[in-house]
Amino acid sequence: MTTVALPDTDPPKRGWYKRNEIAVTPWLFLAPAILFFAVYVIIPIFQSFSISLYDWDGLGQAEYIGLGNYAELMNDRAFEVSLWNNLKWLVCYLLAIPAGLFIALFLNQTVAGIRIYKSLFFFPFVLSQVVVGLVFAWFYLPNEGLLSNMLAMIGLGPVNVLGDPKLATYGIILAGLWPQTAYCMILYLTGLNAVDPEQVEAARLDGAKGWKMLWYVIIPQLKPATFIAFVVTIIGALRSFDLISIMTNGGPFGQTRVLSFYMFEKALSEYGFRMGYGAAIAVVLFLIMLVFIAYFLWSMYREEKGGH
Amino acid sequence: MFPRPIQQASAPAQTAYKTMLPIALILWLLPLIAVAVFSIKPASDFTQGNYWGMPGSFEFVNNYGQVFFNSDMPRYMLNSVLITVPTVIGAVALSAMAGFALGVYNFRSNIWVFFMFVAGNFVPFQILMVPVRDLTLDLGLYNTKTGLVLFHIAFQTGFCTLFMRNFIRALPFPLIEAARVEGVAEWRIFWFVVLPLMKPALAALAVLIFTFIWNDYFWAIVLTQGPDAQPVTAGITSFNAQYRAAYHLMSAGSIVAALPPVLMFFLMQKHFIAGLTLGAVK
Amino acid sequence: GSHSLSGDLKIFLDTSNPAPRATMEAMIERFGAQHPELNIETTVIDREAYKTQIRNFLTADAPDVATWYAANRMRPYVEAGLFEDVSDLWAEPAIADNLASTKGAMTIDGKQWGVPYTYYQWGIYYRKDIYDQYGLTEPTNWDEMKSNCQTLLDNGVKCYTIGTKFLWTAGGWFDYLNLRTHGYDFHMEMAAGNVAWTDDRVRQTFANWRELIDMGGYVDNHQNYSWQEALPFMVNGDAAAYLMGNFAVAPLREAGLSDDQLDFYQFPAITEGVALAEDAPTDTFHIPANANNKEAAREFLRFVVSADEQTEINNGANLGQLPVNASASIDADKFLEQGFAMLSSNSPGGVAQFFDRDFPAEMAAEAMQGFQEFMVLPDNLDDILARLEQVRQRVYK
Amino acid sequence: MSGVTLDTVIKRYGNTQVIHGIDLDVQDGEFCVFVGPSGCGKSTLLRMVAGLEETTEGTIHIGARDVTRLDPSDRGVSMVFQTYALYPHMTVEENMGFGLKMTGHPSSEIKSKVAEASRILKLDDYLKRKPKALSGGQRQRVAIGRAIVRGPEVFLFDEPLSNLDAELRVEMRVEIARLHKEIGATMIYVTHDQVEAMTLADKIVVLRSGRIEQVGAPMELYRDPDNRFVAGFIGSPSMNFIRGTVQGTEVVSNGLAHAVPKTGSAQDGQEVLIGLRPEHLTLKPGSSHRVDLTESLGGVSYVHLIGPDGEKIIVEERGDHRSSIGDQVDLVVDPDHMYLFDAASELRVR
Amino acid sequence: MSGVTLDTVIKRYGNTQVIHGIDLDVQDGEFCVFVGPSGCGKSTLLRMVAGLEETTEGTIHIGARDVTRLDPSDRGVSMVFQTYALYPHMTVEENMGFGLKMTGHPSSEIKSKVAEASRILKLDDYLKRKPKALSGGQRQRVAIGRAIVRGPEVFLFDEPLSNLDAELRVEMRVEIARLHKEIGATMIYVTHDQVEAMTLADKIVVLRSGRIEQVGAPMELYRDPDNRFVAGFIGSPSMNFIRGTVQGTEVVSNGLAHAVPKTGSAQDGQEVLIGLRPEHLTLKPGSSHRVDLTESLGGVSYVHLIGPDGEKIIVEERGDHRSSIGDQVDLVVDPDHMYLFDAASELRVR
Ligand SMILES: Nc1ncnc2c1ncn2[C@@H]1O[C@H](COP(=O)(O)OP(=O)(O)OP(=O)(O)O)[C@@H](O)[C@H]1O
Ligand SMILES: Nc1ncnc2c1ncn2[C@@H]1O[C@H](COP(=O)(O)OP(=O)(O)OP(=O)(O)O)[C@@H](O)[C@H]1O
Ligand SMILES: [Mg+2]
Ligand SMILES: [Mg+2]
Repeated sequence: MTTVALPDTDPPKRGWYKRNEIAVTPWLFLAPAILFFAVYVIIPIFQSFSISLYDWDGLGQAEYIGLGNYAELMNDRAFEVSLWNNLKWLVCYLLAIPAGLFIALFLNQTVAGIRIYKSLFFFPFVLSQVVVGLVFAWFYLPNEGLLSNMLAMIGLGPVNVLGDPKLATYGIILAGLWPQTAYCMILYLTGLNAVDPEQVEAARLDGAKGWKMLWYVIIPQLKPATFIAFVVTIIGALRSFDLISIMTNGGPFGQTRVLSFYMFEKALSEYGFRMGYGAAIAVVLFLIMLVFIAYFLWSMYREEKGGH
Repeated sequence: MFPRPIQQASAPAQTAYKTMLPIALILWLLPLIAVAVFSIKPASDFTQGNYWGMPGSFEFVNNYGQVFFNSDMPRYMLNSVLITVPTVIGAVALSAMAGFALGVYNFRSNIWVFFMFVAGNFVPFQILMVPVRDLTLDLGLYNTKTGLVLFHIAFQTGFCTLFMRNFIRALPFPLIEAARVEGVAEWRIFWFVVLPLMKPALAALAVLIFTFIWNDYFWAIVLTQGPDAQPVTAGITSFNAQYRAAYHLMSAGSIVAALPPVLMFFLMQKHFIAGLTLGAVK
Repeated sequence: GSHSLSGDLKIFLDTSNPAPRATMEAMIERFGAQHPELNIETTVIDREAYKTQIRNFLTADAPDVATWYAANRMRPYVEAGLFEDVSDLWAEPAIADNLASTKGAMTIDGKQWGVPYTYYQWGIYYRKDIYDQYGLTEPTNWDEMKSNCQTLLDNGVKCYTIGTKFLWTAGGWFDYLNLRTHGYDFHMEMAAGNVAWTDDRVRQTFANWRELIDMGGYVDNHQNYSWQEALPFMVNGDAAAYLMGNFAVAPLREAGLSDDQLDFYQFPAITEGVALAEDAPTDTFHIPANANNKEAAREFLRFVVSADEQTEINNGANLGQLPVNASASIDADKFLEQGFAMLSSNSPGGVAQFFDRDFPAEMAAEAMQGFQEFMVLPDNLDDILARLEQVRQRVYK
Repeated sequence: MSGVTLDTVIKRYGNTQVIHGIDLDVQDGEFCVFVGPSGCGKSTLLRMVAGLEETTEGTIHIGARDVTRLDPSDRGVSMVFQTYALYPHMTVEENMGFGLKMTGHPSSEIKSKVAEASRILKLDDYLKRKPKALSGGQRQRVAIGRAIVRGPEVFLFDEPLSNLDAELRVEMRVEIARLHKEIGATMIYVTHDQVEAMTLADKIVVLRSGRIEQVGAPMELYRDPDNRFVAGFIGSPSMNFIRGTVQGTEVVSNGLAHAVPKTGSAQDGQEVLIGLRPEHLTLKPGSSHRVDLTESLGGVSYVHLIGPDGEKIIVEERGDHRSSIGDQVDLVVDPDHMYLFDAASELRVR
Repeated sequence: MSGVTLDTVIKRYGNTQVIHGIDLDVQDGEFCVFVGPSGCGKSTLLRMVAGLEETTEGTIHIGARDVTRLDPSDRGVSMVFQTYALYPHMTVEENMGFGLKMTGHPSSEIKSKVAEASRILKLDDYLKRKPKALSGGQRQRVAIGRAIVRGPEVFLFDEPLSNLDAELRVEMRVEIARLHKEIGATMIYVTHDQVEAMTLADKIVVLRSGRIEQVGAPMELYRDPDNRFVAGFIGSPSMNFIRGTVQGTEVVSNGLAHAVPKTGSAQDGQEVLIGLRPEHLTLKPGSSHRVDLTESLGGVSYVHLIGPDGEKIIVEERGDHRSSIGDQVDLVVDPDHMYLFDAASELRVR
């Protein structure tokens, strides 16, 4: 045979890098990403914690006040309102999940042109929230808006959704649900694609039909899609900012603020000069999110362990 | 397949379904259709209260001409491009490397580094606002496209790394082992073996990040000001401030601003959806 | 120019609307023509955005000249040492003599921190044709104001348009109601934080306000609109008047109202014997402390306040506002003339800047939000005032 | 009473016809196996019986009922899938009881039926587990249990064992055979595995391209194939084919050192294929074939030969007699175990 | 010169030890097959030789070189993976030449080596195709080609055929055997397929739980297993085991109608297992066993018996003699083909 002549002696002395190639390479590859991420994400999180302990207008000297900002938050009505609104967002935004599932079921057919339909239904997700906000703001206009016009058709008086402190938040959430539902729809469409057809057939032989099939067989199998939809919806709900800023600017009289908006207002807006206070709000928001992050990482950790 | 293929249903049910489809679509896209119609209406329609009727006249050229030649919109659009494209390249490059490191090597802190990226990706980004703004100011990058790009790259890297790492994990590992047995250096494995295999993921991510960044509003207003550096999402609001209540122009402007990601979506639909479902997080 | 200037001069402007923008750019061009060696770079930023961004560019990448507002509104930057002390300019006779009336608004800690370039009256702009139609005249006191209003309402016309989405418009109403109810000094005491919001005198102001609200005097859903979006009510005749600054005239004219249809009157007296005082916000130029070319910047400030430029930039074709230089002449515009007359001869109580310029930023923000809430839900008054009082105690410490 | 009868059954997908008019009678209690190359329509036919595919033309009866247009769940059939198709989110117990639950049986009845089935399949210890926690064989047992619980008249299996490894496959095969004996229901079973077909079937249906090639008991097909396709398909290793020509009463062939007697109706001069099973050939020293490779499996070994025309022949050797690579040998043919096929039509010459 | 020598090789993952001190000598040019149940450590051991897993303790020599701590690429080995591991974005040619290209060989040399390998493997027609456009067998051939091109001293195969279907598996098996003959390199081959092991190996290594149970030529293991595990593992169907006791010179057992002579050193009174291969048993009418099931594969059939203690026995029958279900039979044991194992230690009693 044709054997390549390999030296029978010990191999030539290899450089440090060569000897440690497998150990070192990942860190070389990770370095730029970690650097960027640390500088712009990780360190700022801790900085925010630290800033939240100061009274600082962003211009002059910062004054250390310990937990003063947090103490003030406890009595801040606007903060309370924001917190409640965040809760509303969290709860109502989840409606995107069943709504997305519903549309996905509706569209999960193979008729001519269905691909176009699917992509058009998905369309709202691609739009900027700024545009979505504008569009819905016009939709809600108290007199001229399409909503009022449609209500008038069925004999109901005009309604000022965004001007009504009780309705405004829900109005904005509805606007947010539009793209979010589209997102969940896509997740479910791919989820439905992955449902084992043999299981559906087995269930049909078992006599499961319609709702029963959906409930007992399909939805349990869509669990991964549901999980993802849940995660992105929660994140979306807690990050909601653009829509509020565009549609009501927090109003009327601050009733549609959420934490993320309130902190922007406190820290960076026209009259806001309270970096420390804003940071404290951000920290609270972060702590809320931490619950979900922890949950997410935990389930991912479980999967990693289970998967190997 | 669930629900049951409509082909197996009765003929009336099939017809009903096929007529429902366009109706549902129109209802679903009603707000958007309204904007599209707004954007070709004359100003007089709005002063006369004809908000939702047929356009009084067809003002496509006028309205869009106004947007393109008589406002800062083109500049904002250009800014958006100059912000979005480098961000996409940067984030994808960084995360491809990081994803490779995390997906291929089993060093001890692997999962913790990975979790750092994941967790960072999920933080409410408001918590970064004050420090990042200060950092950008300190770097002298406030109100520059570079400042915005650097931040976006960093923040998106979290998400992209999650995505890339999972993708690489799903690649058959023997491919890498085969290359190792053949004496291919690690970085060459990345370049010649892994990267070509990641093409679908790269495409999906690029499309996805493109839309995310194009549509970003929050950071645009935190880190930039004015038509020098602001992207179109922020531009549209000042455009609107300028044309308060001129719904036809605002609509035209909004549509122009929304167009690139929409085009991107339609051209790269397959990648886009793959991206969403693979990465599965925004 | 007297001596030759060189280098770069960076100017930041917030005059983003088309007309003011053109005015300022033309003015800068004239300045540039006098100093050919000088390389001038102008940046115009959206007016609303400017308000949040000034902080950033003052600390980071400071221009040599920047627009801003007088009084309390400039205090944070003065205190943070971000504005240049320009008392030296105010010592020059050309400025000291001609700009004396605005010196107070530019003074903090006994020093001057910038120069004004324009100011404008506030007051009630109304549809003369509609008033005429229902036989109404310009009111001179509170009762007439209310009875006018009642007549209009009876005929299906709202008395006042307003858009409170961005809150500050409500501040204007509070200013006038408070100035008329208790006078300039009381208002300023409040601004200085010396009066509790729960004070009965404050309640009195709100009680007056409430009369208009309860009548239904304001357009519905004003919380949805910006000030521009509220203009069509007046243009269309759904509302008869607008308490606003003089800058509203231009868009109203643009929307098609002729000078026959549009007129102006001073906010009428409420409490007898209280001297009339007015809001006349002053827009200003400042030199950031971190500026590079302060010499050129000072020269630019001198140029801006010169009588000629003041006459030019404030005329009806340009800003359409009042010049700050006493030697400048006022354009032959019916609103400018009325305004100038009002401010110079019929404002014995004093001239205030505006609610959000006289009150500290945080107080102003909270208060204006409270005003909006009050205008929508007047029954919440006690709650609102209690809240504002809480803020006052913190803000003024 | 609950046999299955197909009457000129046809299946078309759009314009492509994949089942071409099949007539078939499966007796009550019979174990019928469909075999055939991949894509021949085995699964399609089975799924048409199950009602999972529509029948384009023809009728299907189960017992006396015409079920051609009935819903799957109304046909009284149960099906076991290749991939098990267990519901991953349900326990073994729930999986098995799901069908009864859906049809509204009281839970006490479900319980007893599940208990009965799990006894038969020895699944009692796993009732509370989810499928994930089961081995492949256990999963397949659960799938069968699920089929049993519904007490169907007919069981359908689509390659139920092909996802199992060799050892388990043998074990499960035996279990299915036993199950059939125990409950005696009609069963139709699709496979591409020789051994399964031979060992399980009462009746094998050999399909090719949507048509039946031959139907019969396993040993019938093995001993008496109708054509070359069936002859080559049944038996492992496959039958060897050698070209030959009928000359008088004999068949002569390059590949055989000596002429062999012709069988049946072969005509003088007819071109034929001589079919010879590896187990019916023996070797003796000679010159016509060369030993190319030998594979010894312990008790048996396979000798790969190259014939004079380059054709490959496999011969099975038993016991300790072993040929070595390179040996020159002749084939010894047992005239009782020899088949002739017409070279053109490939039909058996009987 | 380029054999492989393992010296008390140990592998631990954290605290779990999976390879327990293995000593093994693979001669130059030898074809060595690792078999054993799933999870026994076959792949781990192979990957340690390749350098893809670190060796915790012990040394590995290839030829005279200690390669224990060398990088995979410096060991002079090539590996063929179960999943082929072809680079999907490269053509067949590029796949085969990639390793050489990356290690800086001139392209003319690469070309000639690739041409040589593709000639051996008959891949010339596919050189420009991507792996996607190849069948499973062709892909596996490319993977082997890639291994050949580098001209390694040792080839390593990890279940290279288990992703192929039965027919192809047979074909590729023959090809690998031929390849080994042609290039004569040392090969180590992991499989769990009986047939592959028996037919390919010069030497079989039977592993269990990270330990070697027995090493030897295939027929050696078949004829002379060291213990019950090896006896049961090699041969298909598996050897039957019947409990018995040594009494004097005989072994008596419930499961046998008559005592059988003891062999070797069995002690009086010793509890033993009698090992009997299915192919070495014959049946006669009797009473000790009942025929539970018969499986006929054409040439051969397997009779499943239930013994007096309920134990299961499989007997292979050839020819036309067939037992029927329910028959009562006795086992006829050939004393020459009978193995005794100690019941406790399960070691062979020789
Ligand atoms: N939905 C379909 N549309 C068109 N043709 C189809 C469809 N389903 C199956 N076929 C075709 O019908 C034929 C029979 O397929 P079927 O699955 O019944 O084969 P099979 O015998 O079960 O094969 P295998 O052994 O591979 O499972 C094939 O040629 C297949 O391509
Ligand atoms: N990374 C690892 N960490 C811990 N244990 C491992 C790891 N890799 C393998 N093992 C264990 O080592 C043992 C041997 O695994 P190996 O893959 O070598 O088995 P195998 O004989 O190849 O099995 P198969 O036939 O299933 O391929 C198994 O028990 C396995 O669980
Ligand atoms: Mg099939
Ligand atoms: Mg293995």
